[in-house]
Amino acid sequence: MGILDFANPTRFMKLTQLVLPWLVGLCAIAFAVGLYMSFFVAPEDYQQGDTVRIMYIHVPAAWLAMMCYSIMAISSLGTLVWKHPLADVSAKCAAPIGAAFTFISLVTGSLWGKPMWGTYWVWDARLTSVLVLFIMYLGLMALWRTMEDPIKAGKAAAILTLVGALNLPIIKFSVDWWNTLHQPASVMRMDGPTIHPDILLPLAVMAVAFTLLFFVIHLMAMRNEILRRRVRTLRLRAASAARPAGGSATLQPAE
Amino acid sequence: MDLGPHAGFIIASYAICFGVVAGLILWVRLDKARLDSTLKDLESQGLAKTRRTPEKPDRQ
Amino acid sequence: MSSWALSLFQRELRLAVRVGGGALVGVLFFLAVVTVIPFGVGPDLNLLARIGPAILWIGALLATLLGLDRLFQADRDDGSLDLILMAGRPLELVVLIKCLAHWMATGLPLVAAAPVLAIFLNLEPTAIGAVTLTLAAGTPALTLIGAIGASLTVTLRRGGLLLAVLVIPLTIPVLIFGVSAADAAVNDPVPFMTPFLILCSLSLISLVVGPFASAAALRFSSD
Amino acid sequence: MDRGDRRVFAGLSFSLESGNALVVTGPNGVGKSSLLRTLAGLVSLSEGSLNLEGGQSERSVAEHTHYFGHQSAVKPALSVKENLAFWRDFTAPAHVSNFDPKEYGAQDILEDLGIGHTSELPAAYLSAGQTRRLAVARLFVSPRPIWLLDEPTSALDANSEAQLIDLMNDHLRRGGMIVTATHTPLSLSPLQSLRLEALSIEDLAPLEEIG
Repeated sequence: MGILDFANPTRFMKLTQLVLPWLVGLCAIAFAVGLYMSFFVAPEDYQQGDTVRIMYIHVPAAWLAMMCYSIMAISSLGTLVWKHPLADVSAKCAAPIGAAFTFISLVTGSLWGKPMWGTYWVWDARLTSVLVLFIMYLGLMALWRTMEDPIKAGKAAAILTLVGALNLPIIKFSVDWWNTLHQPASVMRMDGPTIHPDILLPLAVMAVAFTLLFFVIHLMAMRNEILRRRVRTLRLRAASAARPAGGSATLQPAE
Repeated sequence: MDLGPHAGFIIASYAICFGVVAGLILWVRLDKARLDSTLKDLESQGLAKTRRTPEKPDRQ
Repeated sequence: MSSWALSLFQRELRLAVRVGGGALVGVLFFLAVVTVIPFGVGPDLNLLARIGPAILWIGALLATLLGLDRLFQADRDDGSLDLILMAGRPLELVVLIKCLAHWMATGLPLVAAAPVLAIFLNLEPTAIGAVTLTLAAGTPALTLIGAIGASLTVTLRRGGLLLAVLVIPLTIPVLIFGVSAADAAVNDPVPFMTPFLILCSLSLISLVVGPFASAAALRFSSD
Repeated sequence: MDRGDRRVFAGLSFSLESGNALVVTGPNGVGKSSLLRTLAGLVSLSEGSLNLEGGQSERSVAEHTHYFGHQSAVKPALSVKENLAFWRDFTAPAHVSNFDPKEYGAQDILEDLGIGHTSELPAAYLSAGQTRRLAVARLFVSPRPIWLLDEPTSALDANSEAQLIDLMNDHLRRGGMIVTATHTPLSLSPLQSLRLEALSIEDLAPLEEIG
């Protein structure tokens, strides 16, 4: 953490201080509208009945789960290539949020699957690759937790994130191929009805609401992370201010 | 409002989603509160005020 | 008497939970093992439901053993083990408390994660309950038996793999009765209680044998 | 007193009065550390005995000693205070006649050693010298009459070395005992010294059979 690193985060803190309240407000409005529409405006599906309402949280969550990984991958490039001081903060803070949304999409998916398919879980290609994504999120979080030095941890995690970004499409592809060989009888295809505007509009609003929610939490978590690093530097300084006499001499140079 | 035969699943989905999001927000808020208080503690020791301009720290 | 025990217990839990402790990595490993197995045997839900209890038990066994190698080694690496040995506290009890804290930090999350993973393996609700119950009764035995291996390999640089090799044969009875109790809960004619009670008694036996054997091994380790 | 393991020492005998310090010197590898570890009960005697007069009979000699080795036994994940509090609670204190320990609170001894301001910080933030001082603090929070110090002044600067020697002298005045292995001369007041010499081949031969 050099002097240069301090410049950018400080500006970031000021900027987010201004932007965050607006984002929170927008997010709340979007959720109010989206939830109202998904419960009262959107019609029930002629095949799936009211369970289709699960879609309004399931699909945005699944979408965010992937978007979050893309943000982490871009941030990792930022850490390794451009060495931007905020990049690894962004990547680190995105991981728990991504894991949470992946978890939501897995749980809501299986709660949707139970009435529709008769089982909570099938080793369907799409579900399985999302589960692998979930494990990767948790692994990255564990990597960050086990390393003491945030800079080192950030670099290690960036490498893993990028390798994962290359590997995820391969996993997806191979799992598709793996699953078509042993197609279980109980799996129903996810085609459903053709998307009708009455359904599409609430879905779009919910997607916007979820995206705003992601950015709100992400920015808040990033602010926390910057504070955490500030605490770390201060603590290092506090410890190295060995004896009170020696410490004050370095802090107050000219008397 | 009638949610049909599978109301339980729908409500559970929304409840879990709400729970996870609330947990996430709570975690962020608690983390912030904790960090703010440690930061305040450290700053009260007169160690914080060296950003870029090396100004003199306040005397306690 | 109880204050030092409480202090040790708190310390162990704190170390497990804080940065670098990695208490939850065991659960993650468990999740990874259970996820990988359907890729090997194929996504046939009926087959998975049949072998599900066994998969969960093997996953829990591996996760427990891999987490155990640092039980005493971390203390040896920084000199704490010497001081623990000469602190004047009964070493058997010290080992028992360390095992208890270790189980709380790593074994209990495994038990808590088991029902969720059981859903992936298409287990029925009764089977899910049975597996969770057998894991709750059986994982303490795994930790306590594993502690013997951990104290035997404490002086080795890379004791982790050797620990697994030493301990896996000793855990076979636990595995057998754990899986058969879980199976018995689903297949009606076989009674559930018989293997389950044997499993509980195995845990109780290891509660006695584990700390004594482990303490003996630790006393020789400092030589 | 001897220790039969691979090659250490034989025919060693000494006694130490309360309030006295014993400095063990000798070339590298002669077994100074082994001697201290033997006294600490970490290495068992193959022959001979250790006795402590006036000690608590239900405790072994080792349980009357503090061992301060090369490693600091400090956990980086715990705060300085938590580290010290654990050893205070966990180490059983030993009381003997002729020994009147000063009661130190955890924070007091940290202040005395010049690391009081770090007590809330995780020990990971401490420098090597500060970690060492935290390890020294352990000797004071749980009173035991005998201190076994293996190179106690390594990684300490001149200032803290002088401070440690003051504290050691204070311990001696209160009737404690110190056995220390060191290369640097320490100005402890009632001082005995023990010089270990490398064993000749003839001395070693019977020991190899025992071990």
